[in-house]
Amino acid sequence: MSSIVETIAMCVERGKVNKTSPYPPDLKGQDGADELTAQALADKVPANDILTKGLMIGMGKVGGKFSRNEVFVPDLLMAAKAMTAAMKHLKPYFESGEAKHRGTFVVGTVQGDLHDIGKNLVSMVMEGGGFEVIDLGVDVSPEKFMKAVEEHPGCAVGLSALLTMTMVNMEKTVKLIKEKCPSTKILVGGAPLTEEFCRKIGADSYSPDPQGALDYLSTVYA
Amino acid sequence: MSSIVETIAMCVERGKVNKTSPYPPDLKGQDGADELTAQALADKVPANDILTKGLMIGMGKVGGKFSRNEVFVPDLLMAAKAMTAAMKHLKPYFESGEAKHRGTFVVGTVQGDLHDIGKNLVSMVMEGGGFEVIDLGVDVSPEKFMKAVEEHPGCAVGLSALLTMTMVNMEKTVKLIKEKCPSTKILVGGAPLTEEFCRKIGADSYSPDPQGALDYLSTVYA
Amino acid sequence: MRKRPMKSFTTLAIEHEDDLLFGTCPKPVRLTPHIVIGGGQTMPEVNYILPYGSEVSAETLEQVVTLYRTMAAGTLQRALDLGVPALIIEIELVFELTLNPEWGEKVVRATREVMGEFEAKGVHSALRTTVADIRDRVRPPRNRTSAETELMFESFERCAPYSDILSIESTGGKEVNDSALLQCNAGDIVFAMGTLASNDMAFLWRRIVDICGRHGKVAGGDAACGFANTAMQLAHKHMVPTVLAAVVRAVGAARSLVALECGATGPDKDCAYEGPILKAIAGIPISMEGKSAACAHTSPIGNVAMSCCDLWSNESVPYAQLFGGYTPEVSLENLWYDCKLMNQATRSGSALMLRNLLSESDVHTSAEALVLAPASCFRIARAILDEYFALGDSRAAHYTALYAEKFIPAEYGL
Amino acid sequence: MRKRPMKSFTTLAIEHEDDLLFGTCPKPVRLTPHIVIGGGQTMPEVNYILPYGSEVSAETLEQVVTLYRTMAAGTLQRALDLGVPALIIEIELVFELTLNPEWGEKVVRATREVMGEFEAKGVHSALRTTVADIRDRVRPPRNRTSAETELMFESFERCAPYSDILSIESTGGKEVNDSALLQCNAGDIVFAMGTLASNDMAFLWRRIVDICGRHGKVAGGDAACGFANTAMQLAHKHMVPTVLAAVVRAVGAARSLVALECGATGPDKDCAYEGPILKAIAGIPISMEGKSAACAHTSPIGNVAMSCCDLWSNESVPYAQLFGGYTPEVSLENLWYDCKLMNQATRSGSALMLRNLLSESDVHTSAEALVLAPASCFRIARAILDEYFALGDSRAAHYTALYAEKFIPAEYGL
Ligand SMILES: [Zn+2]
Ligand SMILES: [Zn+2]
Ligand SMILES: [Zn+2]
Repeated sequence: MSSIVETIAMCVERGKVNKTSPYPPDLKGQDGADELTAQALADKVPANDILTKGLMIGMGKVGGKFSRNEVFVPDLLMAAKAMTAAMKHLKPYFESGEAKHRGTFVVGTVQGDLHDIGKNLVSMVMEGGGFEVIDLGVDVSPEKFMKAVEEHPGCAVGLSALLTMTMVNMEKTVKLIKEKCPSTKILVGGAPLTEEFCRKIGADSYSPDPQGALDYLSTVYA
Repeated sequence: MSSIVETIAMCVERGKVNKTSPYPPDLKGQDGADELTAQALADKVPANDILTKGLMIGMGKVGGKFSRNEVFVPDLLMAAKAMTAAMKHLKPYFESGEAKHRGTFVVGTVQGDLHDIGKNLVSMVMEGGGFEVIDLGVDVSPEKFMKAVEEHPGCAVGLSALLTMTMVNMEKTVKLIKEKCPSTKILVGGAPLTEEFCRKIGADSYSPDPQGALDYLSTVYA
Repeated sequence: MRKRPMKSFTTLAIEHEDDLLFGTCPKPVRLTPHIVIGGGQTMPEVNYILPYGSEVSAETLEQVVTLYRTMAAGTLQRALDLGVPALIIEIELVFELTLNPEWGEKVVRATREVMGEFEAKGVHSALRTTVADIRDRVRPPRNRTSAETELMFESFERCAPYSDILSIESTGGKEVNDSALLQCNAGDIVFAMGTLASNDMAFLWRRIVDICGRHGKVAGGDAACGFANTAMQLAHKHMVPTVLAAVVRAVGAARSLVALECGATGPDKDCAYEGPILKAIAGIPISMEGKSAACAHTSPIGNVAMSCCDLWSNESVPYAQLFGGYTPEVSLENLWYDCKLMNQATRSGSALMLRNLLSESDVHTSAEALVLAPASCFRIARAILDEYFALGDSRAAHYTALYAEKFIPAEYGL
Repeated sequence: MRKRPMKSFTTLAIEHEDDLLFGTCPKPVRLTPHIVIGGGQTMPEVNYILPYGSEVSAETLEQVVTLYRTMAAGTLQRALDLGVPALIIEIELVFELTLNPEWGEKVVRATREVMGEFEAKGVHSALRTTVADIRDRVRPPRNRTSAETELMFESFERCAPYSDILSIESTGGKEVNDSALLQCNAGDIVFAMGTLASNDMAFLWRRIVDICGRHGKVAGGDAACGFANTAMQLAHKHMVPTVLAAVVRAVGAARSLVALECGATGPDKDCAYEGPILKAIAGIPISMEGKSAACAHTSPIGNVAMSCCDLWSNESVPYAQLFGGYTPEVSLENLWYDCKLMNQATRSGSALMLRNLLSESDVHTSAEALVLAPASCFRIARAILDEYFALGDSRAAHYTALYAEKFIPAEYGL
């Protein structure tokens, strides 16, 4: 593998967006994911290699570090930003609509719940992981989730809840989706949730952190 | 009312069994419920008056004191003993079987539970209150309770549980009895119980103390 | 421009850091002859809520009210059994109970009735009602002119007659703070709390203090819960550094002070861990929560949080049956023994020593605990006062500058 | 006639009442290099049990084992999050798990496996298994020769390989004590505990100590729970005087001492509130429960019970979800902050002062608390030793005299 692809992976991992970005300080003034991706394409490195051996590897590494409590959320966000900067150059090279995204992820905070920190985080990581994200916002009714599932056939759904009082609405949403479209994979997350609760309400996967959700979706859309 | 009946009531209330009984110390050497009942009968006081205006009044008073935390269990036990000593003289005067007892009370600790303190206490108070008590002991299966209900038509049933783990068996017992003999009144008691739990499992009355159980049964068999 | 505050603070109400103690404060709040908060004794503040996964709707309302009655009775009966002379009950109205002010009123009135029954048996209790900040239901939040804003104030009005203390955990500026937190952007955090939240609180607390005044009730205080406790929980999950969470806590104190500027007198909210800083500045009694609030959330500050409390709270516990009774009663018993220990220390002259043990047992294991140590709180309090008037000016400058470059919803009234 | 005990006590292991402190004892128990009980630090002992109303049967067994796994993992994860260096987990086998020894073994083995996983992550834990005394299932109990007796010992044997500490709350003599309690008959209570229970314990604990010896495990101790805690609960309900309950507590110490005579080394059981007396006499580390066991039962001794503990326990909590996590985790957090406070006091030389605050906060409100104050415990310990050999003789005389006039089941081995 060409060393430029490895450097792109490193830029994503460390959140080096472009030359002018001051982060991380030790890479100040150097090219970032933005410039290096443009150059790799000019050097005829296949777009797909840049995506899978560069960007994805970088995202995977920073995700792993996050899971092991070695970095914080802003590191994830910077990585996602670097990834987005690179994707801008890659997009034209992916002709078919499907190839662009690994899948579609519909996400929202359940009805009665206004907390969006968890939801936003998982959105960004999913986007960074190559998924198209449809963000329905907060206080989303079961019906609104269902409508989005119908509009995006084959999508996976992520439900977030921070309030224990709204866990009932999470259950209602899962029931409705599974009744109308049983093949839809549903991921749940949020502070009060547990593996056990996930199983009880019939959702497919619970993860305490966004990387876990991405890992699960990656196996589903493998 | 003759003053001897009042004195009998006082003897029951204070647990003065007979002349030789050392309790309570301030009545030492005086006649107790035993001698005074015999004398009242000799004086032609109607047996029913002695029962309802003497013994019952005395038991009611000590029961009330117990409910108000003014006396302890041994006071209740001594009162029951005085009552029993008096009843020995009265029994021949009550010819019909029914008149002797206000009703029948089947009692036991539910399956899996070996605690009998609560059950024994309620037995004694019920007996003192004029009920025939059928004590099934501890660790009593739902079927055994049911059999006793069939053998004593019209009886009320008392279920005791001290362990929270055995509350399930209390529920099972209530279900079985109410299914086969819906008119049976069921009283429940025991440390972990509550009014709410009583309602939930379909029992008729919960009482935190034996006097409450007696008060309830007294209204049922009024 | 922001209106002048009703009060301003020029000197610390507590002069020496060793006087920042539990159970006592310069301005105790007397609710009844039997309940004086911060008057020498700590007392429990118990908060309970419907069982896990309950639904509040027109259909379930009657059951809900009955359950609130049951919870109050259980708690007060345990107080009677344990010989607890006085306690505070807090009802935090959930969204549905605030969105439908007459529902919230029913719950609060029922609770008051049960309290009356136990008052006759010798258990003295007072009621804090905390209304939900429902303005945040849409984003960007419509903090000034929405139907939600009016319903929220109606809820305060309807609950006031049956309550002793009114409180809220207001959310003005939370939207901006949420994303700043994820970016660990300290500048934006300061703007969100120091400018947006403070400005919103000035609007809010003038009206709350007015409502309290008309009903003869106590305006308790606010909590930077949605800001600083969110940061604490994110730090606990290793999403942001704990040092950032500690900084957010300190900044939160300046924000929560606005309620006091508007006339709130304490006791502030239990989840306002910034309480000791407010106590040092304004001398108000404070409610705190720590180890005995583990039923509600984990924290690295279980003991240090207790070190300067006047009310000691369990935060919030869902109704559930344990072997030792229902959760509200169990919480009360947990809290009461802590209070007994503190009050014994006060009686025997070792309050300062116990305070220091509580504080020192936590400060070596957490940055957030360190920032809440009495000595730290005292220094932060002093720093806030030192910059107090400068802060007013810099706030103005701050948002003039920022207004140009960021979208600040007009709803924030800047 | 009763066989000679293996050990006897002639002098107090703790010479001065001020040395009767939390976290330290003359004969600490070293379980692993990281877990030394009574070696200077207090640590939490967490006990959890199946949710309210669970059924244990052949059909549900697999679920039951899974749930025990989940409960252990949750507890240990919280320990990791809070930085708890070491803790004890107690599994109290319910009747069904003792009556079917292979079921109990499955639960204990599963728990041990989860503990191993967390040991690798740096959380040190040890397991206490407490077998149920199932001999009391029929009355009069068949304490020596019944199938239940054999199943109970089989349960000990099967659980031993996966446990660190074995314990029981034995019930010999309880039948007689139960009715004596209701009659407030102190003479019969002394007979039930001093003679019947003590004799049964000698039989029981010789075999338990033997089992522990063969497996290289620690024989923890017994608790006069069915005697003294029953009295406490009856007193709490105003059924018997609290002074009687206090007396029963003191008498219970002489009974529980028999386990130590037979070779048990502590830590004794959490619900053995008589622990400080045993600690003074024999120098063993003790487990205690108090305010943080309110989840399991109410008590008038929430603080004083903490004053001399080496392990600090929640007694028993049914698995249930609260906002702050599941009940076992919440209990651990409650206990851990108490331990942190005690350990900080030890570190800073104020252990005695904190001990006294804990004790004094309760003794003025309850006779039962007074009897558990360190000074009282010390006096009771001394009185027991003063009468120690006389007691042996009087026991013999006592039951020779009583054998004639009362029916004592031959099962008691008199
Ligand atoms: Zn809060
Ligand atoms: Zn026990
Ligand atoms: Zn226990």
